[in-house]
Amino acid sequence: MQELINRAKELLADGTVARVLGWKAGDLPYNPEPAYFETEESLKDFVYNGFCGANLSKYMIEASKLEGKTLVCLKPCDTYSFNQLIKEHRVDREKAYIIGVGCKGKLDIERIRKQGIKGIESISGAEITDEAETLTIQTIYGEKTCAYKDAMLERCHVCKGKEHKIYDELIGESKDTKDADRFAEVEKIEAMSPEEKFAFFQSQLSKCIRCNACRNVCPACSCRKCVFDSNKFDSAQKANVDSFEEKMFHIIRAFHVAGRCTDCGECSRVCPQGIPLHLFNRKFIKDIDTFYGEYQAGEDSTSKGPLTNFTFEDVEPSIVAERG
Amino acid sequence: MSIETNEEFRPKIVAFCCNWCSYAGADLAGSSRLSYPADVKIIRVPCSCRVNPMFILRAFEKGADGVIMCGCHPGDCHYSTGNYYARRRMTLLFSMLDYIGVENGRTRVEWVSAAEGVKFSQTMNEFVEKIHSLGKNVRLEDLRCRS
Amino acid sequence: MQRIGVFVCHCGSNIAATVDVKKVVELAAKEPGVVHAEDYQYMCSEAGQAKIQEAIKEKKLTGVVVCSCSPRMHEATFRKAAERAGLNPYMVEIANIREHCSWIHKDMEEATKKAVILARAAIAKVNLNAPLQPGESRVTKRALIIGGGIAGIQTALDIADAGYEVDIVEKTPSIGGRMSQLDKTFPTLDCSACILTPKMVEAAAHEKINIYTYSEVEHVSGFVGDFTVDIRKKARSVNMDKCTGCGVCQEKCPSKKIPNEFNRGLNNRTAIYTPFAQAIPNVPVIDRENCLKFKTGKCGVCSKVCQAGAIEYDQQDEIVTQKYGAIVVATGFDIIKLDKYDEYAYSQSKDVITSLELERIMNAAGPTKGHLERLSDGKAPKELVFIQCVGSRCSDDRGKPYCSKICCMYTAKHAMLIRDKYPDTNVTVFYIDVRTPGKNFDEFYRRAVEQYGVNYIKGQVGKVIPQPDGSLLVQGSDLIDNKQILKKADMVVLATAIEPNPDVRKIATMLTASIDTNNFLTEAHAKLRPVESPTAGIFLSGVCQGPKDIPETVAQAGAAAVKAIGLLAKDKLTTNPCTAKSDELLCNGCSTCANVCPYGAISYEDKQVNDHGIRETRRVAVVNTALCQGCGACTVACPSGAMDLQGFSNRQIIAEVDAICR
Amino acid sequence: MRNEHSAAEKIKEISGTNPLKCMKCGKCSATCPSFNEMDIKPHQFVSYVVNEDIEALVNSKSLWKCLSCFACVERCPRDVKPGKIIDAARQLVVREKGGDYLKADEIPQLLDPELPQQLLVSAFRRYRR
Amino acid sequence: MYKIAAENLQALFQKIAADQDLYLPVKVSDQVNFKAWSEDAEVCLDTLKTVKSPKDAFFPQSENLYTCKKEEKNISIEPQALQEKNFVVFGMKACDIQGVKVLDNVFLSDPIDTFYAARRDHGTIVALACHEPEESCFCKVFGIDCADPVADVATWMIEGELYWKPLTEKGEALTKAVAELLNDADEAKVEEEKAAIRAIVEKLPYSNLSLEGWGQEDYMDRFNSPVWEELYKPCLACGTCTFVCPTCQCYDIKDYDTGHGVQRYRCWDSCMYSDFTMMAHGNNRNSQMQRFRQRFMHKLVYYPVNNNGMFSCVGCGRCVEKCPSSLNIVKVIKAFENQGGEK
Repeated sequence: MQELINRAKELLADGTVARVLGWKAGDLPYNPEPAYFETEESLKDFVYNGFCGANLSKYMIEASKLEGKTLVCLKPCDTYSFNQLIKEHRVDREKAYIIGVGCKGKLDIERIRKQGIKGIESISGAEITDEAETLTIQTIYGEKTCAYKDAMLERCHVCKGKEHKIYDELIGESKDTKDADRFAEVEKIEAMSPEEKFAFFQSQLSKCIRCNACRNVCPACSCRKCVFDSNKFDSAQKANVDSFEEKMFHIIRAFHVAGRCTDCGECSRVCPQGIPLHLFNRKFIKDIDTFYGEYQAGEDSTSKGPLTNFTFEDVEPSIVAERG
Repeated sequence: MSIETNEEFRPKIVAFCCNWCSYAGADLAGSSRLSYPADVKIIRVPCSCRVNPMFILRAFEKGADGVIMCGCHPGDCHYSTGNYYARRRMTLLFSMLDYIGVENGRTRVEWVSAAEGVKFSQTMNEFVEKIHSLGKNVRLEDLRCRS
Repeated sequence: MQRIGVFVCHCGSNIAATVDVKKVVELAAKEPGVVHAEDYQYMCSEAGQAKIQEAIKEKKLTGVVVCSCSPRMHEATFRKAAERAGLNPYMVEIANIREHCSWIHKDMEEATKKAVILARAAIAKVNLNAPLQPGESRVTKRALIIGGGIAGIQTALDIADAGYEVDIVEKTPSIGGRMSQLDKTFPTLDCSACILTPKMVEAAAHEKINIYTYSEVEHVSGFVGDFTVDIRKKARSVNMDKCTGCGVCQEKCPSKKIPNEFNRGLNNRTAIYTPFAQAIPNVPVIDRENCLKFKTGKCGVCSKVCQAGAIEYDQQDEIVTQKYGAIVVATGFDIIKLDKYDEYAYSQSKDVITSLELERIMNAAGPTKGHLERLSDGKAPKELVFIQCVGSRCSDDRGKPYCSKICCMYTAKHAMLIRDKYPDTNVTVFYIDVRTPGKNFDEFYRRAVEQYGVNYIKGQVGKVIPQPDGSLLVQGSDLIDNKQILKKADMVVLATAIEPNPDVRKIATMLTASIDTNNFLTEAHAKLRPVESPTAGIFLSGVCQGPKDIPETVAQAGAAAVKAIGLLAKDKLTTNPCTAKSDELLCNGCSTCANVCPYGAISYEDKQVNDHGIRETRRVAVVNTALCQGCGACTVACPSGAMDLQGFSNRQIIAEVDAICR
Repeated sequence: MRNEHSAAEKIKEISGTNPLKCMKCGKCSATCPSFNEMDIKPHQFVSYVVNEDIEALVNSKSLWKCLSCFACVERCPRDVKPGKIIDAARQLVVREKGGDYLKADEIPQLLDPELPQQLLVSAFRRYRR
Repeated sequence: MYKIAAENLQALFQKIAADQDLYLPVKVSDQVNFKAWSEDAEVCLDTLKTVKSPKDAFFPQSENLYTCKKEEKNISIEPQALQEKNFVVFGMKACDIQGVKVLDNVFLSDPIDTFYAARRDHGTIVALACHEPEESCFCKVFGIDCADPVADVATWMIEGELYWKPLTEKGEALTKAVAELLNDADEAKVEEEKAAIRAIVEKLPYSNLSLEGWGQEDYMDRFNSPVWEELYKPCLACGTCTFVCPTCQCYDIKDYDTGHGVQRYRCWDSCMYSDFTMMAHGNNRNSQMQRFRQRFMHKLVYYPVNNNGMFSCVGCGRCVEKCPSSLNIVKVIKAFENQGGEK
């Protein structure tokens, strides 16, 4: 982390960048927030640890409008989003100085809480430089431990890899964290009966509070004005009626990002109700892979997306009914 | 009892037809007097690629029991490529609906040329029959629409 | 809120017999926005249109819904009527209660209910309609003819005579097409070449006509009035300007074993060749696949013998890009392959031939110099059998479901010519029906029977069995005598079905012109617009649209020319106003729409916008309304919903959905 | 007495053909190997079904003269399949005879080892219920 | 003071639910929220914070106001029935109860919100003391004692027994209805528990947060402070903080076209949303900074100024836990604390 801060200071000092987009230490051990640093002095609050899960690519949409270059710290998975945003002309490559930062898996405070750990005072083992396999957590109710792996975000268990897809320079080592099959959960649902599927999603989506966190954090949901916020479309609803609304919202949202979603997992990370929203996106990704050939959004910044492309031999929609 | 309700069940079916092939195919079915149930109501769109998945979900939300989209045969699109995009969009949408537990017979895509009045009528007959076997759409309907 | 008038048509009894028209009027009147509703016997009649116009003026209507036949039939009629009454034509919507309702439902109550719902959907849509203004686009005064057969030549001549530039693109080395392969024509029996050649010469000499032979259309973009076409001029390897057409190169060419396409492969040609003596241009091409120079690098005989120095081995394909206002498709036909009709022994016996092969055999310039002889042993046949409907009128997947139209007549012609020239040859024709609608056609057929003694047997042949003695045993039935017939023949001629030129599919795709399941190009209207494609600016000439004989082809060629001339005579065209439109405040500038636009109609601009007080420069999509054809692909691709289609807007379609599901 | 209408319908159902598609070309009769022994010719089968004259059809010699070679089925350009029609008519008769045809469980004891297997299979195919 | 053994709670819930609705923390798909009780519901009384606050019981996220029926061109209006059935909210925490008081100030002062009033009239609140407060809690800052909640009935869960103390008439009535399941108990254990809880609260990191400078009339300096410009930046403009908050009371009124008429409903709105208070002329807060500032100025300044110093934050800490960008009201308060002398 110190290397990162030093490099940021250098780049600020020599005028290469006008600001640094990174994370600022929070007031609890686990709540650093995305922040801009414009002076060397302000970098004293800069932090990069296991709780810096936020994907900063989306912040680059606004940062691209600012004067001068912005140094942005991107984890390997964040770089996919950045590529995709370049493809959609939403960020300006020239306005970004990308430092690819190492990642050893990001932590999910909810997973720690789920293990019954509460009253957290401090957490050690979350620093990026730590080699620790275990987190040691001091709480009001005594010292607790938790395996790093068990505290990791779902997305890190199906990590796309250590490689940064776009960067100006790299700082820090990354670690392989993948220990699960990306589509296993999707396949599990696919194997259910229609009744079970419906019950599963009904139960999950009934929790939705329409807070729009999933949408607002999503780098693919970068519309200036979302169709769900626009009075131009009859879809503008804030109701929470536990019938069709939420399903409609989430299906349409997933459809809108289909072929563009890099599976960065931010939606599931931020959902206050713990809805596994990635299951929608990943279903589309899986379908796209099977029907139209493997495709990873954000792999590059130029290729044609699967929904703006076609072949004469594409499968017919009846495949859905045929495969049962 | 259940048989009785089945007889009373008149499904609401929305058919999106592209102007150039399938709407003309429906016209041909009409001028050839090839009947299909009155439950099918056709909405004319310029091309199957004009059909937004949102329209289909909207129809279900508002109580439709089945939605079918017809377009020109692949390769025959009046706009060359429209139905190819539509095909991908609908494949993914249908797959998603299936995934969330909506019976996959409620949606269908059929390519109907302007010369295929017979196919149009046959398709509609089949589709209505299928919807009859599935019964009323309860999984996607917005309950508010019942009041 | 709109002020909508609803007009329900009885269409005589076409609608009124199954739909309670009065009820539709009564219920439509209660829909929101409706201030006027009435019914009439024939809305499309003068009087019906007058009713609409009157109501527009009196009730100050801002929108009109006509419940009648398909909008494909009369939408334009009613829109024009509304325009005459001062209403924007795009404020008129049609509820199709005939083709989609009265004609397919029998129960009055049910049909009426559906008609009301269809009316309701149209009313809901009109409530959201906005007046649209068509734009204008320029017309390039030049026509492209694809195909240089009699259809293409005739169309080209007619257009050129009207004073417009015309280009003909012909795939083969010469114009002339299928007609140049024919020996005589029915029902006059005049020589095909004698009437075709002057036309070819006239086309070649016409100052307004430019002929690209040995060329193919490579790419088409643009739209009516302003097409841009890339034409690939295949390397001929012979300089067109230098060549004198002396023919020495063809005599000296050592590669002489190449099946002669013009003679249907019945004899051979050389690697450098002109397809036939009267070819235009009379400049040979080198068939590079079979030329020794190109295959082995050795030879070069033609170059050595050419006095004019016209041989150019290093010629390259050339792409010519040209703009056109109109395109006429005249791609013609071929006969079907017979590999699925083993029972006729076509592949087993040289003496079973197609009618087109017979044309070449009968032709003085053909493989047998015009002598009727068996290809197996060169003997003159004494018993000749013609089999009709080979591959035509078949509903299985072996043949074509349609009648090829020309076979009955050319078979009568062949039979008559043979009986005339070889009176001791017996001719038997197995037929299902003899179809002779046409001027002097039945008389012609009767002459074959009555004057020339051709034996017509009603019944189909089931099998042709080659015999060890070289003859053919024909098994057929005689339905009139209710007998099975076994007939020995020396030669069998198959009236093989015709099919559109296989290249037409590729061309139709480039032109975005629609084709039917048999690969015939579709007309804009089967009865009223038979020579136009539904795609504006594309016209149809000849057999590419459906089976035709020569006079019909020529007539249609002329008709297509007139339609093209009508287009070229205009300086400007009004464009379809139902185009995509981007809301610059919603646009993300992501380019997704441009990626799916088949017309390249969307570009991006950096534009100063004022978004509720936030002023900034944004990259936003701009639609070129002259290029946009209104398919709507972009509207769905657009993630933010900034792109919408005028006339078929998101809200309009949703309103229809809601109205139907209500 | 057989209901002629329902018998005609039954023939259509069993044969899976639509006799109205026939265009009366006669190709079926052209090569029928049993043509000369038939009183009703293959191309005439369809009209008996269309006219619902099933009584005459099932009492014809043709019913038992058809060899089921299916040449007519293969060659019919209209997919009408006269061979299937006559086969269906035959089945109609066989089915109506009620008890006097073999039951499947009686067959093993009647089997003659000399009997060609193919004949058995073809008999099953033709006379199965 | 009464008590009931934890294993008898199911019987207690059955008893209560027999003649009224019962809402309590229930786990659905891994998350605990207040839900209507049913036999097979997974009740989670040991969950400190439900994801959403229980304010839904009185002020639902969506509720119908009236329905217009369209028949031909006539429109008839069907008013929405007010709450008539009694109900019990079981297991509310002290902070959430204070949240209801914040709502009361808004909805029960003139003009009275009849929908809300009817629910308040028919609702009985059974409070549950916070056995193990967490690091995100800061109710103490607002003078709330989570060890001794004040409601119709107060309860404590101590060593497998629920101690039960009715405090109001409604509470007495409920107690009477379930009397057969309750045993008498003395208060000693409860007092012990209270002391233990209070001791933990003292140790919580936020407990000594200073509200100095907030809740004051002369707030323009604070309003115009440049601090907001920095603070709001990570904000994603989602509504998470609003929708999990027990005190947020803003709502939007919208119409839903049912096809046969229109349902006019209200639903929670969030000041974080771009169309918040959107009017015909436009929006009077058109940047996220302004909307962000509104949220905290309202909770910490405007509301207390108008309500005798009562803050419209109760320190439940939900926003601390749930904000996707780890922003929260504590960070805002601290940011101004660090500004020193500035008000």
